[in-house]
Amino acid sequence: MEKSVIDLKGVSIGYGPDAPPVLVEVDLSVERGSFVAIVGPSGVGKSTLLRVVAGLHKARGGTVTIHETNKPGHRPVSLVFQDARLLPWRRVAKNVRFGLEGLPIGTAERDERVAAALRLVRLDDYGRRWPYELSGGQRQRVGIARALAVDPDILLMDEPFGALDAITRHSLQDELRRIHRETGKTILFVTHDLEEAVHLADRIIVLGGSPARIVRDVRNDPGRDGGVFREQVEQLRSGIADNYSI
Amino acid sequence: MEKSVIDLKGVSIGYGPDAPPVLVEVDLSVERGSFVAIVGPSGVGKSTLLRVVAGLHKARGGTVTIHETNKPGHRPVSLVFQDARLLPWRRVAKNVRFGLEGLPIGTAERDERVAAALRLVRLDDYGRRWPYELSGGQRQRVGIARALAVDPDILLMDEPFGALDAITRHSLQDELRRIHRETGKTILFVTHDLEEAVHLADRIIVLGGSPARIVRDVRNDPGRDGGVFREQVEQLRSGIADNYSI
Amino acid sequence: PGLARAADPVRLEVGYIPILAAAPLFILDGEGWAREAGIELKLTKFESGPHAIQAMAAGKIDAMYAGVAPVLVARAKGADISVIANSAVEEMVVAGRGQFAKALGGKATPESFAKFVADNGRKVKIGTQPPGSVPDTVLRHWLFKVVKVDPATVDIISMGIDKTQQALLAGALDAATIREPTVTVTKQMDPNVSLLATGAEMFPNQPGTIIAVRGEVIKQHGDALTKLLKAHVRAVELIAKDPARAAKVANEYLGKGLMDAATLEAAFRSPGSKFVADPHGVVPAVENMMAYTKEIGSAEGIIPVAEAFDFRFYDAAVAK
Amino acid sequence: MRQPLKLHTSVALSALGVAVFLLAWEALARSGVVPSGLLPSPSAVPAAFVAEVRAGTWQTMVLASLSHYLSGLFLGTVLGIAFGTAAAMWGVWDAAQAWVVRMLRPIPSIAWIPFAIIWFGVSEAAATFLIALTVFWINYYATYAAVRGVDKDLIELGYAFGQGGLVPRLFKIVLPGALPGILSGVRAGLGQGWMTVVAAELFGIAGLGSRMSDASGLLATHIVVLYMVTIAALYGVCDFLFMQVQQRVLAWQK
Amino acid sequence: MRQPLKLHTSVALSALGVAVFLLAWEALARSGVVPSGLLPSPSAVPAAFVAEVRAGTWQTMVLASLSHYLSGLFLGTVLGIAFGTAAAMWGVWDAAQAWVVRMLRPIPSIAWIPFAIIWFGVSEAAATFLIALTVFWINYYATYAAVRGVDKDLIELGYAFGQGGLVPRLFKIVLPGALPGILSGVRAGLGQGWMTVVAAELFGIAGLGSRMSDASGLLATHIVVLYMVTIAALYGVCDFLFMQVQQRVLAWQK
Ligand SMILES: Nc1ncnc2c1ncn2[C@@H]1O[C@H](COP(=O)(O)OP(=O)(O)OP(=O)(O)O)[C@@H](O)[C@H]1O
Ligand SMILES: Nc1ncnc2c1ncn2[C@@H]1O[C@H](COP(=O)(O)OP(=O)(O)OP(=O)(O)O)[C@@H](O)[C@H]1O
Ligand SMILES: [Mg+2]
Ligand SMILES: [Mg+2]
Repeated sequence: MEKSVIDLKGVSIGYGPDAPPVLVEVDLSVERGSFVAIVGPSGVGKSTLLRVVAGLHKARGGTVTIHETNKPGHRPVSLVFQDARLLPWRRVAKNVRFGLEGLPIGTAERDERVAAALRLVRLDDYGRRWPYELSGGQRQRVGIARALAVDPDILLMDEPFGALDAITRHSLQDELRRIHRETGKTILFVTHDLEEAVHLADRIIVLGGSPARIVRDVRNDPGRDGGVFREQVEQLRSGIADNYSI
Repeated sequence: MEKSVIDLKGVSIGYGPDAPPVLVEVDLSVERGSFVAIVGPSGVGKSTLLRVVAGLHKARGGTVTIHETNKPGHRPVSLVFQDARLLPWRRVAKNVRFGLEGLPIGTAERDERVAAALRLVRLDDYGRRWPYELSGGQRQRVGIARALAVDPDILLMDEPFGALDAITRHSLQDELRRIHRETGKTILFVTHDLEEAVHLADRIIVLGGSPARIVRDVRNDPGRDGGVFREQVEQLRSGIADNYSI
Repeated sequence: PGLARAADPVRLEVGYIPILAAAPLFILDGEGWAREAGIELKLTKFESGPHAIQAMAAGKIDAMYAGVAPVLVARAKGADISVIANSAVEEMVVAGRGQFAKALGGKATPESFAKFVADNGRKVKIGTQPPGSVPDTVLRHWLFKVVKVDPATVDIISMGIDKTQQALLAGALDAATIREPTVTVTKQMDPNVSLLATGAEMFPNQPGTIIAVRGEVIKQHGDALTKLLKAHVRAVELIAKDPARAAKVANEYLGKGLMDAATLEAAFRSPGSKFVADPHGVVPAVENMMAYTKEIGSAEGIIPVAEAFDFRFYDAAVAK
Repeated sequence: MRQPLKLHTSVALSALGVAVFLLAWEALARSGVVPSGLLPSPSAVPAAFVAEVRAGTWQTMVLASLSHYLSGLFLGTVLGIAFGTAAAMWGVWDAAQAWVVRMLRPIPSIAWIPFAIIWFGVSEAAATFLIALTVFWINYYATYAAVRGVDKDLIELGYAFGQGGLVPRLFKIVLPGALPGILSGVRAGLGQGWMTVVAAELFGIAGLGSRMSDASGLLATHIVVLYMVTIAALYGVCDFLFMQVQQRVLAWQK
Repeated sequence: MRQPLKLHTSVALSALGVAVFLLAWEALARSGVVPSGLLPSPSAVPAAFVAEVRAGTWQTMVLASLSHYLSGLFLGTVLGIAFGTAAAMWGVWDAAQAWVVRMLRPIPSIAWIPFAIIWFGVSEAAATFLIALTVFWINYYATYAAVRGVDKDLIELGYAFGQGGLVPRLFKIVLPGALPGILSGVRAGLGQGWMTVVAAELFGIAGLGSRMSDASGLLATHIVVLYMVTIAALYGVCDFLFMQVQQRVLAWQK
């Protein structure tokens, strides 16, 4: 049995002290190196859950444990935000560099990693642009590059390919699978696209209900095609539909 | 033959006076009541094209003609932005009301139309929230509601369902088809999802190349399923792949 | 080598307000008389007496040429300051302009005030400094004791010294208390301005600018003060004897480039300038003024005057 | 990043801050650096206050200054916001006024006094004018920067929904978008206005400022301090109320 | 929304604006509405300028004031930004200082003069102090508002990428994000500093301001106007250069 790197126990999450909770009774234990997709209706709490795992939002109750490993030159956790969230006062390359600053690596390696990340998202020539000079999809790709550049142990991705056309999306999906295979990162991947979830993840978590909880938690064998794939997608779809609210 | 409502002739578009153009030689004539999907790789110029049609960006060359009809109580054109672009200082309902202000309609009708639009995007209970209190998908839906509330003649939509889960997305797709059928609006619909394009549009335009131009312009019979559908999608995919650059 | 060096000069920081009454200071510095007496002066300009006093109370300056009133107040509040000599008296004069000056025709009477009010439908506006200050006190003395006008016919407006002149020239005031050299300058600029009353008419021996010194300095540099006063007396004499020369020197300090020496000379010669070094006569004048201040209610207590004066240095300076 | 404090914690902290400040002042006053008569301690204030209120001076002066202050503040704020917005929105107007503004901006209130006297005489209006002037500049610059900084995407949104005309653009996009910056200018003007009350009343217009400068001319420092504290109290209340209103108005900021 | 003007258009417009202004002034001065002694016409300035430069006064005064101005501006700006940022970031500190600030804020420069004299004597430092003080307040408030208005999402971003520590958060997120607002405050302070030069030199420190007040006391209004124009020119250059720098620094704004 692999050791788990993310452990949520009886977690409930909400905004503001008086508002009703968004998520309740979340028990989730993620093994090192697994690729977990999180799906669920809009507004159910997927982004919120990710923010709690990233330590950006405090859970109201329950315990959140992240077993970080500290390799020098890497960040334990990084996050692709649903909105690209670029720093408007930094050019693209500097935005990608953001997470690398403060890591104990030389300038040459830093620049190399920035260039490699930009290459990966096919924005090699865009390093000197301001964020406002990018298209929506380009902006999102800069956000992906920024998260990948720090080579994290745990990679949290909030609908990272949401604004990308099919081809760019597929090529990035393939890259992501390659990275996952080669580096053994733990990946939490929020998506609204069930095909994408089934194509990529080895475990799929469905959030649903109001307040939301984990309504399904299924193992999946990624990368398959045809009948089994369809079946899995359809099963998930009905799983979501059953618990569809909001 | 129906009269065309949007006429672009030899249009070229760019940002800044010195930068190379983004789109060149765009000839596009859209008939009244048609549902046109625009697809193409990320950064090709889809949003830019929509902004030119909406009159928000000036073409560098060529002629842009929009035949607006002025029905009282309606706006001739409205736009769903790729980013939701809500006014942060207005609550959700007031954001939806934004386009209705200045139209010669009574308060009661205005409120009714706001409520109906919010109902349509399933955000009935969210009218009194601030934009920052919404999830990404909810924000996008407010943008859709705002564009629909003004009941425009020409509806321009820039990846309106990009951040929505499958179920919400399908229900909104159905709503959009119904609205199109019932009101005869002209719809320009940018999407990165070929299935969506084939499912919804009666005409599909593929942008590609660098600088981009219209590389394919195909008629489509929306709402079909199965083999023909697949075929159409695959054909488009290869059309895009052939002209994939950027 | 072997030549004995002269004793180190005594350094004195002297504050002043840029008015004509400080002219002796400019002369004794400009002519080099202070240096000859072994005193190294550093002159510091202040915009108003109170600021100078505060600086002196904080030990930042040693002596100053300033109005007598704030010195007395500061003493009463515990500042260790004494008056050692006088510089000028009867500085403040009343100047009028326009309609009002014409209406008075050179002679102020209660009737002419009343007539002006009747003709113009408003009170006579006279600008001066705040209640309790010397200008205000002597103005009131002139109005109500000397001319005996009806208080209902005048409106006394208190403002800063600069502002008084500007308001007078702008026509916002009918009359104002001003002093040299601005009396001369104002008359040159606006021929409608005329003198309504001299300082002596307003309040006989009207106290003016004195020299005040910090107690510490009196203890340590008594000799130097005597020498300084000798130079001061000499400067006062020069003004009387040779106003042209005095004007030339003072102009370097007072009006450098702002005024020509001729104007300054005219100011020295005007009835508004009366330089007197002897402090003895000032005491009764101040006491009279204090009494009047009390009478009109703009001051609460009587501040002991005589003990604020230290005549030793003046007496030593003029002895021999 | 910053947790809002509990109300009673923040009140306690404020009280502590003020107490420390007053003690430091009292200590300085008693230290004898300067004769205590010339630098009064805060403990001298109550007696002075009672005396001035008995004489009726305090009330008169407060009312007079409040009226100069409020009308000057109002005028300066409204005009400053109006001119700042206009300059930020119209390039032609901006260019035409840029250097004239640069010439007028650094002129101190004191230099304006003669003009105030000429235009308004020795009257309340002159004091109002001088206060309005300083307040004007602060609001002008704050508004200019705030309006220039409004998100261009939102202005585009306005055009897309038929709110691109001058009036709707201005009132529905530009001004709300610039509001945080504008309000920060208004708040700075609130204080600057009081700072100017004294200068504005230097030339014979009755009020706190003239009373203060009269008193300071006569070295009646306990009176000076009383009126300084009065101004501080009046300003404190204005500023506190303004902050409350601002918090409401900007509730849409996260 | 606003098209940038061509350079020569904007220069022409500025020149036109200044010309209209000067003509209006000249006309006003000659009309006799204003006593000529109080408002000399701009055409009187060149002669006065030559005379003052010959005497060497002009150069001395300009240098003296520039040194007060620059050091006061620097101090006031740096401290204002520092304190404003601190107050905006730490609730505890904010609460503790809030009412002390409210007490100190409205105190006019004139009332600070005695303290300046006591602390610094009649020295350049006292003038610097007074200028720094006004500049401080403006920057304090502008920075406070700007820092409070920084997008919380970006701060969250900082935490997500290991830049949540005080120093990186401050220098990589908060200050750059608040920069437009901070710079608008700095710009306002630029002008306020010159406005205060006169008040700061009222008590015997040589410089443009003291020369102006001397001249005004002797009713040498042509000299007053010369120095007003000098200040305007100095400020104009400062402000113009600042705007150029600002445009560079804020190039990331659309
Ligand atoms: N303000 C700008 N200045 C300069 N270039 C810009 C600007 N906005 C967009 N671009 C460039 O124009 C091109 C087209 O952008 P556009 O937003 O139209 O792409 P798109 O097709 O909508 O892409 P996406 O699917 O990623 O949203 C992109 O390469 C982008 O980098
Ligand atoms: N700052 C906030 N204050 C109050 N409620 C909030 C806030 N942010 C989010 N919410 C609410 O919390 C719920 C969950 O939001 P979250 O962003 O996690 O949804 P999501 O699953 O990511 O949805 P989407 O797929 O649309 O992005 C939503 O109903 C949303 O309205
Ligand atoms: Mg989300
Ligand atoms: Mg786009």
